[in-house]
Amino acid sequence: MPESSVLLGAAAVLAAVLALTWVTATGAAMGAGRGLVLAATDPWLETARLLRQRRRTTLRADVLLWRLSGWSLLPLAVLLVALVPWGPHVVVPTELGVVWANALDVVVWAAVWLLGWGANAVAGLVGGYRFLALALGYELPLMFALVAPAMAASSLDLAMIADAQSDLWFVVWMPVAFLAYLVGVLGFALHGPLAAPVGDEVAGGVLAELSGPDLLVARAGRHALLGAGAAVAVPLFLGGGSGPWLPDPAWVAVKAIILTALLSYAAGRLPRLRVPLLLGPAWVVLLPLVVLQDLVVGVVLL
Amino acid sequence: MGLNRVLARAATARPRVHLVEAPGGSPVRWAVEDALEARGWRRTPSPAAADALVVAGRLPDDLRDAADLLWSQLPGPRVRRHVEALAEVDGALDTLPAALRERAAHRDDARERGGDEVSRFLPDDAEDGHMSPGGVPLAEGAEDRDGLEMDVLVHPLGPLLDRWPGGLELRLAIHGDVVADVAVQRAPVTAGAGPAAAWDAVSTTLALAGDRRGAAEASRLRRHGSSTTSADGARLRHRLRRWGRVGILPPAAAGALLAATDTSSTGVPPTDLPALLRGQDLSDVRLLVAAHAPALLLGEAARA
Amino acid sequence: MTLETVLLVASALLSVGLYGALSQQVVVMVMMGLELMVAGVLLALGGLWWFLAPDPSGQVLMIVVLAAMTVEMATGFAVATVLHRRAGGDMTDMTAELHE
Amino acid sequence: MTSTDLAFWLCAVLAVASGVAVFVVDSMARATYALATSFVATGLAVLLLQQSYLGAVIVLMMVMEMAVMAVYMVMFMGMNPALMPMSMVHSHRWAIGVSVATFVTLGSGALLVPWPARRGSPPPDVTAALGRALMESHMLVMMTVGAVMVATIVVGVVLSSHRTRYDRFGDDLRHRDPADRGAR
Repeated sequence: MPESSVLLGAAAVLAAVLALTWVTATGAAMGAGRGLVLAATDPWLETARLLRQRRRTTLRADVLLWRLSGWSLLPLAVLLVALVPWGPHVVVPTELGVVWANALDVVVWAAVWLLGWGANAVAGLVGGYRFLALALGYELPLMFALVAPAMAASSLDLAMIADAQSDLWFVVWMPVAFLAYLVGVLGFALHGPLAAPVGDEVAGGVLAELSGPDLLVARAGRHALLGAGAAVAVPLFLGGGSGPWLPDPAWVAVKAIILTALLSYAAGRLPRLRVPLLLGPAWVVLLPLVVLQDLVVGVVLL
Repeated sequence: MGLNRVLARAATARPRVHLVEAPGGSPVRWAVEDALEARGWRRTPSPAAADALVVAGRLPDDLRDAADLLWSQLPGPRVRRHVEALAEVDGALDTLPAALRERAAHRDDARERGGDEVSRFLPDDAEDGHMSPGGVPLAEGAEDRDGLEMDVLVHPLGPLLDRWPGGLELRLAIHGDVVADVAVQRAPVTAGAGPAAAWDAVSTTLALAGDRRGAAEASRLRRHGSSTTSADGARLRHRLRRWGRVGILPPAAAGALLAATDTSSTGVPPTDLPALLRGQDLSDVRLLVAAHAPALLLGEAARA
Repeated sequence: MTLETVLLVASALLSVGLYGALSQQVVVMVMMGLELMVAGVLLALGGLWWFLAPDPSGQVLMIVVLAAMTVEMATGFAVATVLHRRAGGDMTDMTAELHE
Repeated sequence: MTSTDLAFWLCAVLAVASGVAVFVVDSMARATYALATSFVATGLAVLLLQQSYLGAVIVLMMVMEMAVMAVYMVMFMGMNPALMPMSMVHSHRWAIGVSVATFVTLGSGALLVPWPARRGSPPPDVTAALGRALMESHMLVMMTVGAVMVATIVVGVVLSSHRTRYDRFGDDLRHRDPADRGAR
């Protein structure tokens, strides 16, 4: 690939991440009942506000790990979006897109826990523990949900998976896997029902002690992860770039933005689950259903 | 310079407020909440990201230190407002953006603050210097509810805290986030029973549970003094019942809110807070306290 | 990157892990040492596979090593919990009690 | 020196350095995440050896494991790690001696043994070949590993849990709240 197209691709990915971040912030605020104008302008005003605010630190904080983890959420979202094939173009071409997407979402475990730990304060630590408790619940169904489209396309390459859906989008005959995937996205983006690690009832949890630019990037990273998760769902379940009239990359963008908007609106609208409530349903109900879904896919392929 | 001014205006257009209630300050807090809502300003759950600290109600002298500690956690630029009467609410909020833009004042404020503002609030009874690095005493172990020995943290909640009854101070011993023991250090002064206080409790609890729409609805009922027999009231009670059933709210919290908003019942039974909170996790403590806020006064009055 | 350098790095990882496994008092830290040793083994196997006999069977062996790593980890955590519950501590010297 | 060499040496230095850091740093969180860094670097090195699936899986599994490990570290090491320098070693010198000797032995072996030339060539799609091997010729291995994993889950839960669901929810499993309010 010539250098200019690499730069172009990187710029497109960054722009996409910023757009998805804004859509998520707006959608979640509207879901929570804020008016369109306020919700759409809030992200810009908040950015100005937090850039002007001073940074702070807490007593005996582990500043290295704290800052590192807070600033890593946004790059993780960028990497996730970079895996998405925009029609024929992929910024990071890999035959293992599904596995890498999974690996990146697991790195979020480390980042969020460290973010809570680093502040050396109760609210953050509790938030970090809560995230791991939720992660154990959503991660297994998410992993098995990723298996279904990979099996149907008999490839782990996101581009191949997108191509395999030219006749029928996977979401049509893998609704359970799609649902489990979306639950996972809400989980690693700390949004909606799975937002307990950043809940108001623990004073903002892992975000409780952050201020200024540190809070800005952590919060933006959280929104961006939801958008990135939705963007990865496009090649996995929503037919990638296929669609009439528009060119492929435009369809990927449109689908990603629509899914992000819907998902973030739903996330803002739903109340938070109390932490102990997730593991039971996730393992006893969702996981067997997803495995059944995988089985159905396997039988159909035979 | 022009760009800087535009940015400063954008940054202070909708300040984030950390709103806490002084003992007996509920009516003032309600007025502040309504004023914030009308302006489209939002609150912060922790002081760390706030631009302004607003204390609603008259702060008794023994809580000045607590307010100072909270104030020391605002990163700056920061503004502090003590709103003691309903008439002062609009004036206090209207001047916030301009006060936040006073560059010279904030620069001086930042210069005066030392690097470490927290140490003076730490207990100085930690004798053994090397076992309490930085003045923070080390945690001690005790068995948790599973019989596993875990570190116990002593964690105070209150007396000034976001969405928390004014003046209530709890001292919790927690394992991770499970509350092993609770002691009430200071009793709150709340608005007592009555429809307004009941709907306020619903609003606070739903806001803490992440149901913003329900919380806004309850605030509206509180503002208009609506009775529970109205269609809106019935709808909200139905919502509470549902959240209690699926476990979004702890069943005890949903039950308390339903009892408080039920006009046909004779009143809310007083609450024994420590017994209610022991063994719960930290977030449930917040939800339960918020839901039982109208009954807390009765509990204290019954004891006195 | 040659077979020799890969193996050299792998043996460095293994030795550091061995130091940890031998010297640490806390069970969880000992497990960290063991994990590091297994990481060295994995890297060595990867090198041997690529430079000597790149056929799929070698990779199957690596999968087995990876699985052994997780089994070691899970059991280790469980044992650490048992020790902690029994004695309120988790020093390696206490493992002697498990023989009772 | 090609870019692959450069990448390999970066990974190698990072892996070994953070591996050493595990036993040097003061804080448990730092030790745990130093180990995670070491694993990620090892995974990337394996990736450079053209085994992309294994590399990705090493990264995935080990980061997850370390996130859980950190919780155990905090749970079981009875002092606050961010605050106290910790040195919990015994027979320090002896351990260093043994590990240096091991390194010298293995390292000289690696450098001195006349390694044979490569037999065969790698399959065009390594991942697909691995999958086929696991599901066809080496299926027995996979089945055994699966059974061992399940056994591990059961053993882990049985060893570590103290109470069953009957203790928490009553004999008929009908209690809504775990009946264990307060410390026992």
